[in-house]
Amino acid sequence: MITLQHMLTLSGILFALSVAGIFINRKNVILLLMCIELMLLAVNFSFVSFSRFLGNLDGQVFVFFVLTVAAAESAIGLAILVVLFRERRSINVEDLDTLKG
Amino acid sequence: MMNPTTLLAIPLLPLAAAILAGLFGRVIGRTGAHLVTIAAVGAAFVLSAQTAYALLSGEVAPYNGAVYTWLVSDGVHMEVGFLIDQLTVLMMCVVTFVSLCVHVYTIGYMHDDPGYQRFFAYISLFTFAMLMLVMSNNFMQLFFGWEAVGVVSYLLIGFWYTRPSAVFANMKAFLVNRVGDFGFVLGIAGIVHFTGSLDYRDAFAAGPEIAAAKLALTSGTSVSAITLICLCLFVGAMGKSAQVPLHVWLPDSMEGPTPISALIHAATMVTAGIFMVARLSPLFELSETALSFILIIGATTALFMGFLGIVNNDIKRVVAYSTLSQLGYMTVALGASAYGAAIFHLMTHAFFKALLFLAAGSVIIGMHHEQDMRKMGGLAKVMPITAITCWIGSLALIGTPLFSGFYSKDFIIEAVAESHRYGASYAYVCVLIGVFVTALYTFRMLFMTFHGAPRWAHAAHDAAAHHDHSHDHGHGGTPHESPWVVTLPLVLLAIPSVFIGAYTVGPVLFGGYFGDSIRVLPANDVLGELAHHFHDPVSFAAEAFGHPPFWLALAGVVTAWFVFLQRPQIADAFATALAPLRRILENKYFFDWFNENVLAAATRGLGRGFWKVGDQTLIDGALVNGSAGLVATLAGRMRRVQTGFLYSYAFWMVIGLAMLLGWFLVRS
Amino acid sequence: MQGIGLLSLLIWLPIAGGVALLALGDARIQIGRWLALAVSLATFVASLSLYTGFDVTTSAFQFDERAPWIPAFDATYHLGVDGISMPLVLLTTFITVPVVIAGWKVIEQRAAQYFAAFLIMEGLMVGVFSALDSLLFYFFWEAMLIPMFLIIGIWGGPRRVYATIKFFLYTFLGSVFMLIALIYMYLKTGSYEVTAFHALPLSRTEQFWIFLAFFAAFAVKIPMFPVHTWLPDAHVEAPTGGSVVLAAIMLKMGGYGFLRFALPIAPDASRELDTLVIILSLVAVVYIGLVALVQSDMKKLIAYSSIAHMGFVTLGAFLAFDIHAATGDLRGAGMGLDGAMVQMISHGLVSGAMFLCVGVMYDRLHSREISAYGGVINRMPIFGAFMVLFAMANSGLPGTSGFVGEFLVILASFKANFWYAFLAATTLVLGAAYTLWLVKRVIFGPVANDHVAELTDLDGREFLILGVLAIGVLALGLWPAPLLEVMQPSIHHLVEQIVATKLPV
Amino acid sequence: MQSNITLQSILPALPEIYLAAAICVVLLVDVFAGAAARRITPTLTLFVIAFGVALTTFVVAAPTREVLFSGMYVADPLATFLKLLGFLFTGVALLYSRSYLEARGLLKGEYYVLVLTALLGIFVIASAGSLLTIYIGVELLALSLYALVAFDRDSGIAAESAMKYFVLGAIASGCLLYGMSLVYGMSGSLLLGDLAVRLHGEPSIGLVMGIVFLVVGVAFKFGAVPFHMWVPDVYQGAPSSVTLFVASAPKLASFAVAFRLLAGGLGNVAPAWTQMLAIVAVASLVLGNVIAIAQTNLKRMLAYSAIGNVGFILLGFVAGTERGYEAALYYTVAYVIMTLGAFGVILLASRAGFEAERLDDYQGLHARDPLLALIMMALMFSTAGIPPFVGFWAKLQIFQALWLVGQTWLVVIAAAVSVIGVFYYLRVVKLMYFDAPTDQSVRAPSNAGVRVALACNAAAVLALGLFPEGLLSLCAKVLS
Amino acid sequence: MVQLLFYGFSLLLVLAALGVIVTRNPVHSALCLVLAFFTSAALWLLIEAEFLAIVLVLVYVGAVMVLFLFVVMMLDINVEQLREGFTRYAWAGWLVAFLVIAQIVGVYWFKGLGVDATVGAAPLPANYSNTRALGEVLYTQYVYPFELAAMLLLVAIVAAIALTMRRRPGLKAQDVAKQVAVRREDRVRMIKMPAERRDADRAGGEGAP
Repeated sequence: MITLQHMLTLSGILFALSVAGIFINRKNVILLLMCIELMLLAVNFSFVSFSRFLGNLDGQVFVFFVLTVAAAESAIGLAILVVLFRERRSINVEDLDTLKG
Repeated sequence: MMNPTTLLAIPLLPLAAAILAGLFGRVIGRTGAHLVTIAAVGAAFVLSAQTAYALLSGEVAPYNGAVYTWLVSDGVHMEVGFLIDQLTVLMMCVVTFVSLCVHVYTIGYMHDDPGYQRFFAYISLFTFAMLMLVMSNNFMQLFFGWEAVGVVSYLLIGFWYTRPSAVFANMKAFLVNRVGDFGFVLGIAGIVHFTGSLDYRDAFAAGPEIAAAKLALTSGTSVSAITLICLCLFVGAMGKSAQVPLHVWLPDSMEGPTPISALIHAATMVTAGIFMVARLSPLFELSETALSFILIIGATTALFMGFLGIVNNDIKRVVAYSTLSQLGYMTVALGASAYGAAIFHLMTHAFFKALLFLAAGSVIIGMHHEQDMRKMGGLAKVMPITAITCWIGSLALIGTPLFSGFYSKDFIIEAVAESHRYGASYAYVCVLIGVFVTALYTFRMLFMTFHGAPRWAHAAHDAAAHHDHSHDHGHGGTPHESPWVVTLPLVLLAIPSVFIGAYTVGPVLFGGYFGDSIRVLPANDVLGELAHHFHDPVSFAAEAFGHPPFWLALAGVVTAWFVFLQRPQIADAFATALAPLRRILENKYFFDWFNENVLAAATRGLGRGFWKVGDQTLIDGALVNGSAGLVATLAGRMRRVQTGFLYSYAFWMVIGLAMLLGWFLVRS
Repeated sequence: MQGIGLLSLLIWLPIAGGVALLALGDARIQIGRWLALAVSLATFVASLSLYTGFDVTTSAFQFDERAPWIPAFDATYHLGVDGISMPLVLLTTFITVPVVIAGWKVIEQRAAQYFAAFLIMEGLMVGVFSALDSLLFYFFWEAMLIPMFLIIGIWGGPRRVYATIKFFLYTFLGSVFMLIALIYMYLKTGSYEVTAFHALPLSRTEQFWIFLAFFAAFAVKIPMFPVHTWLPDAHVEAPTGGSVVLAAIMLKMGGYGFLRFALPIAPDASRELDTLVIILSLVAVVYIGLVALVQSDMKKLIAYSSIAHMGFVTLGAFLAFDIHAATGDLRGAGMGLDGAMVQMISHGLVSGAMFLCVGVMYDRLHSREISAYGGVINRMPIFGAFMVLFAMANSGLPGTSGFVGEFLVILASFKANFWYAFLAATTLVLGAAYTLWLVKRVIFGPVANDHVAELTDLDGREFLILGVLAIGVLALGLWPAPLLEVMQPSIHHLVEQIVATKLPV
Repeated sequence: MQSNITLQSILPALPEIYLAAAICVVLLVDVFAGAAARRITPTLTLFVIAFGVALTTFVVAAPTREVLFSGMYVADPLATFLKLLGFLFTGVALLYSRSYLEARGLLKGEYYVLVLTALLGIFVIASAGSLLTIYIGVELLALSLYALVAFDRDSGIAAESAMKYFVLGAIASGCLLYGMSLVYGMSGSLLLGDLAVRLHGEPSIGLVMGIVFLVVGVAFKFGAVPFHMWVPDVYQGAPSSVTLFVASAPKLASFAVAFRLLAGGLGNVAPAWTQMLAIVAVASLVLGNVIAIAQTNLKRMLAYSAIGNVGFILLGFVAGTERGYEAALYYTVAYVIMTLGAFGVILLASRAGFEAERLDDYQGLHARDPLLALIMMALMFSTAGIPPFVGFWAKLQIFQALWLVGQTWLVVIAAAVSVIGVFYYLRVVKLMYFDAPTDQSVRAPSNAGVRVALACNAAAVLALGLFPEGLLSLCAKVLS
Repeated sequence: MVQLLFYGFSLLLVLAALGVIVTRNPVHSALCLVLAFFTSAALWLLIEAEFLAIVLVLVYVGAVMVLFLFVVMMLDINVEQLREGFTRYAWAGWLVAFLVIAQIVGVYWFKGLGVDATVGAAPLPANYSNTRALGEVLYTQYVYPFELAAMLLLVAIVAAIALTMRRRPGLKAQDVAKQVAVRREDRVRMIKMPAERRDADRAGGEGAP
């Protein structure tokens, strides 16, 4: 039997891993965008599970909107990435340190 | 009933004149200035004399009342008021008379000075202040007058403000006086504390009550309130009357013009302390300790300041040390509860010491502002009036029988002999030796100045060395007799110097002259004791030959004559033989040295230390700028957290998240 | 009274004048100067009717004005004066006039703003003294920092930035804590009324903290040791007018605050902490007096002397408790407070005059160093006379205003403790020492150098302002009774307030 | 659950509907106006805003509370108030930025469209009745802002800051969402009204965790420490006109999120989140004010100042009372007014090729441009919280609210920190007034209309400081 | 059986997620992410949320991830340089990551979670259609957010265009306004054509933009 606990645990692990992905590596920015997608997946997991286990559809509708937003978000994220790459010829996280202090 | 308006007029006339001469000096001109001030002071003198006559003749009763309420604070009335009794009228007459003489004298002495009007304004103002002081019926006004004479003295000592020595001397005078005032104010505060009033009347009435009271100094110890208050008040007197160790200002005050030395630093202001103690005798009588202290201080001053007169060569300074010494005598009298004798000596001294100063001034004019006695000699021939009056003054000073000083001084010595107070024997020895010393330095001055071979003919004197407005106007350096405006006051003062003592000694000292104005406890009434021996002035003078003071004085005169006139080499031999002693005397017991190099230096050092260490380093450096610097450093450090790297931003976010999670999950 | 009240007029007339000046700008500065003078004079003249219309028989607040202001905070626009604040208002309006005249020619750059700043500040300072709503009080109290900040910062000396920021932060830090205390009491009473705070019963702990908060604000402002170091810097760097206002009026706000807030609101805490205040006051007298002695900068010297003099204000204000403890009754407490008040007014005149004197010299020689002068009186005899007069007043000479306050406080402090009086009385020596030494070095002596030799004596404008202040100094010294009379009922009331415990018996 | 949607029934949502329609109109006009769009679009946008204000005021403003769209939309006085302010602030922001944009070739229709969509996001949040609408509103706002920050495509730092903003914002959104999912899981509803009913008493641990995530999300939107890292970079990196916008109207949204979500939905478990906010608020106060001291770039300094001020706003929420929310709202409004002015000055002081964003650029501004300096000074003093400016009342409100709930230490800390903060505001005044101008010739081209607007802005800061009652009671009224 | 599938997919999901983070090549990361989406979809199917499972695959794998890959390819990233791996303080990062995991997971296994999470989902009615149920509420109850989502997508479009569209010199972009505003007179000129004149052709060409 799959319990809510199982699902939530999974979402928690996913969430934490995705967050960790953002600050652990210093590779390119695209990876960060992917981690964000992963994070949203984790959130969706949580919503879907609650929705299903509570017997309440609201959560699933929410996920539907999250997916929509995520798509829009990644579009804008990638657009910014493109602009950034054009300006800096790099999308290395470590090169993004002009602004600091 | 005295008319308060008249009384008010006495001090206010000189004040008005002072304002007129001071603020509108340019308008009224030189003549206007001296006319108006002399008129005012003269009127004040006449009114004073009239008041005195009315009072002494029994026409009117002593007056005690307020004329103006200065302020009322917390139920304590601070007023301007007059207490006119025997003591007061005496002082008023002395003050106005001497002042009048000095005013007249000034016309000649300051003849060419550009600050002519200013000078008259000052001395008139001084007269006002001094009158306020002596006429007061309360501590408030007493203190006002006290300070006011101090400030005029300050202005006058520094009258020639371009002379660095003068501006140093006036500051010194003011500050030393302020040390005295420091005590004085505390004394007044003590009075107010116990009586809730500043009136003499209330204070005297509360005397026994204060005498019974104790004042806690620390949680464990307490002292007799009356002793503390009296000592505090006497500290004020020490400042003003130049008692050791607060005497240091008086010799330096000779930087002022000579009329000032006569008026302020001999006749009137310096006696304010004596007057004050006498005025407050009902309080001082209650404290045996305070009186002993006064006795000892006075005796010390009387003797040791006299010594200094022997070695000094500046004619004015010799007179100044003489003044110190005589003030010591008066103080001794106070300490012996012989207040009447003190006041009596104050009066006689006022005349003959003013005379001596003015005479000295006359000499200085004659010598074209040369003050060094070593450059004088034989002046008697060219300045006969000055010489004669100076002789009279000197004789009075050393206590030649029948002269005024004789009576006053002799009774002080007698009184001390009678006194059984702690320290009286020390005082007795001091005052006896003092008689010899007085005679010695007085006649040393007299001989060096007026007799012997003239030394001025050879001495290249440089007037400009002293001040920048010399009297070089055609006399070509030869001494000359002074004009009549100078000599007239000399003569005027010489008369009382001779006669006033004999004339008044009986009534003043033994005739119950002072009535209620001075109160002595029966147990302390040394003058009462002496009264048994006193019959009349002449016989008393005759008796003098049987007393040691006369012989001591004579010895002093003879020694002076022999050593300084006949065999000056002896003096030099003594000087060589007693070099260390001489050094001490020439350095005035190192008081100035101590004040300058220890007290003042320590004060400045302390101030600088507080400033540099306390203010600048600790408060500003460590606390203020330190905390600002800390914040700035912190800011610099903290901004480095913002590394600019995305992952570190995210990391901090997650750290924050984790910490919030951890904290609140554990808590719930 | 319908329409605008007198106090409102005194507050807003100068502010309006200041704004008008700003609008006028530097281009028409000649008109601007006269406008500033006219406004300040008009304000002063108007303020005189505070005195003439004052009822000296009551301790109640007079010229009361009340209008709704911020109902949300229960704060009202409530103005009024009693015997404590009225003299200070008069002092404010009075001092502004010479300040305006003093800046007449000297200020060439941004003159319109200069005068505007002073006028605005005048209004705000009157507001501080006349506000009976503590929020309104705080409002003015803080707002006043802005013009002063600018005055020091724009027209000040070389280290003006350091000085003015230090000044601002110091005083701001102190007052913020006061605000917290005010809020606390507001929440307890539901009103920001000062009188409501007076009547508010407070526990020992509450009073303790409230007192400390007030102490932080007022001790800095007055200033007391050891939070005084902003003052010398501010004074030294400020332009003459700034120094004058700073010394003459702003410092008084601290003293006023103690009398109006700290003492009556937290009497029991005041009682418990009075020794601290008294000791700090005495430290101010002695320590600061010594520090003043060794200054080589004239303004700094006078600044330190201000601190020492303000020590008497705090000393006098806090004597009541020790007097009560020592003698068992309250006679003398009022005297201490009287002394404190008179000292404030007097110091306003004297220190203002001293700074103006320094300003007169500075305008000619552009140096504040004592060593740059010497023998000034040779070239400036009239000025020298004034300077000596003010110096004497500064050293507390009887007959000048400087004496009255010190004398009263010393008398009162003897009742509390001999040693208080002893230390307080050292000012007679120290005050005279630093002041006269200054005078000796600057005014007297032979002409020290060529610059001094070129000095010219006072012009009519300078003579006027110094003369007016001299009259004030002498008048208050010779005839202080009117002032005392005005204060008496309020002081009496204050004594009653501060000895009545707020604690449950 | 079938609901009949009629025109009448959705009237309260008119501002959103109007705005959405207007966005489309502006977009279309911009596309079709061609070269003329440069002139038309800005004006049209301002007109849209002005008309929106009128519409909101006269048609919508009702003192009642209405719930629409199955509870997802709430129309109440607060929402109306925020929307009006949103229009107003946006309008002012656009007014200030026009010449700046023009000078830098950024004057494009998309800019205006994105600003309007951001405004729509604010509206959605202001009227949010459900977790879902909050989320969408937040994203609508955030996505517009990301794009705006990166709008200057020729600027490397703009792109960099946009990237940072985007990534961090996405994390924050993730946290917010995760929190929402947990709250949803614990309560079984997305509607804030239901949450308020269902969640009360001692919160379960799951709820606490959800609240932590929500707080993180909210704190990020506010830019509170330690979720503030984007603020300085974005403020500095973005074109000044964008910074102006980012710093102003979205603060209303932040307030709305916090209020709707925390005070509204989770109001009955307030103790759980007030403590978290207290930590965050104090950290913001200290860090923001301290680090601001070390800044040399005015925009960046203002960013840290914003962080510090956010600490104050959050303190209002920490109080967790009606009075606290009032204080927070008042503070927010006051702060936005001040910020608008401050960035307005930056915009006016700059010209092509000269960004006027270094602190040193302001040396002697008074000599070059007295009016601008005067305005800036008033704004700086106001932000520092000195009477007679509005900033003082804002701080006072917060202090009062905290005192009322006995948060003594927070009051003391806030007070002490505000003193530290004063320093850097004073420094700006010092630069403008006390320092000599380095380059006498530098004077921004005059733009009379905008200058008047800016002067009005500063005058408002003063007027609201002298007579704070109006805004205070308004804030109280819309919240009650 | 279900349990087994669950654990299997879960493991795969976690591994895929790890893969996203740790693989060095962004393309591999993207592919791992695709895998993660697929497994997620499978897991959602397991708990009978089939509509979302399908949407996830369609939207994410079909659109978003393709976009990602497209950008990865387009930007011509220097892969060698990016292979540097992890930050210096990666260990701290991992520590924090595991801390967060422990915290979150710990909460779910804690008794006082707030809901009973140890029971399985209630079985759905036989005729239940997840898609239909969602569809019923989406356009009624959720019409407001739905409309807003449309605006959101509009923002995305506008933003993406505004940020990335460049007018390069050589680019032949359409000017919609001009195109729409074009009048027949601008484009077509009626000319009377005299016979046999060659030059007229050139003149006619000038009408074009």
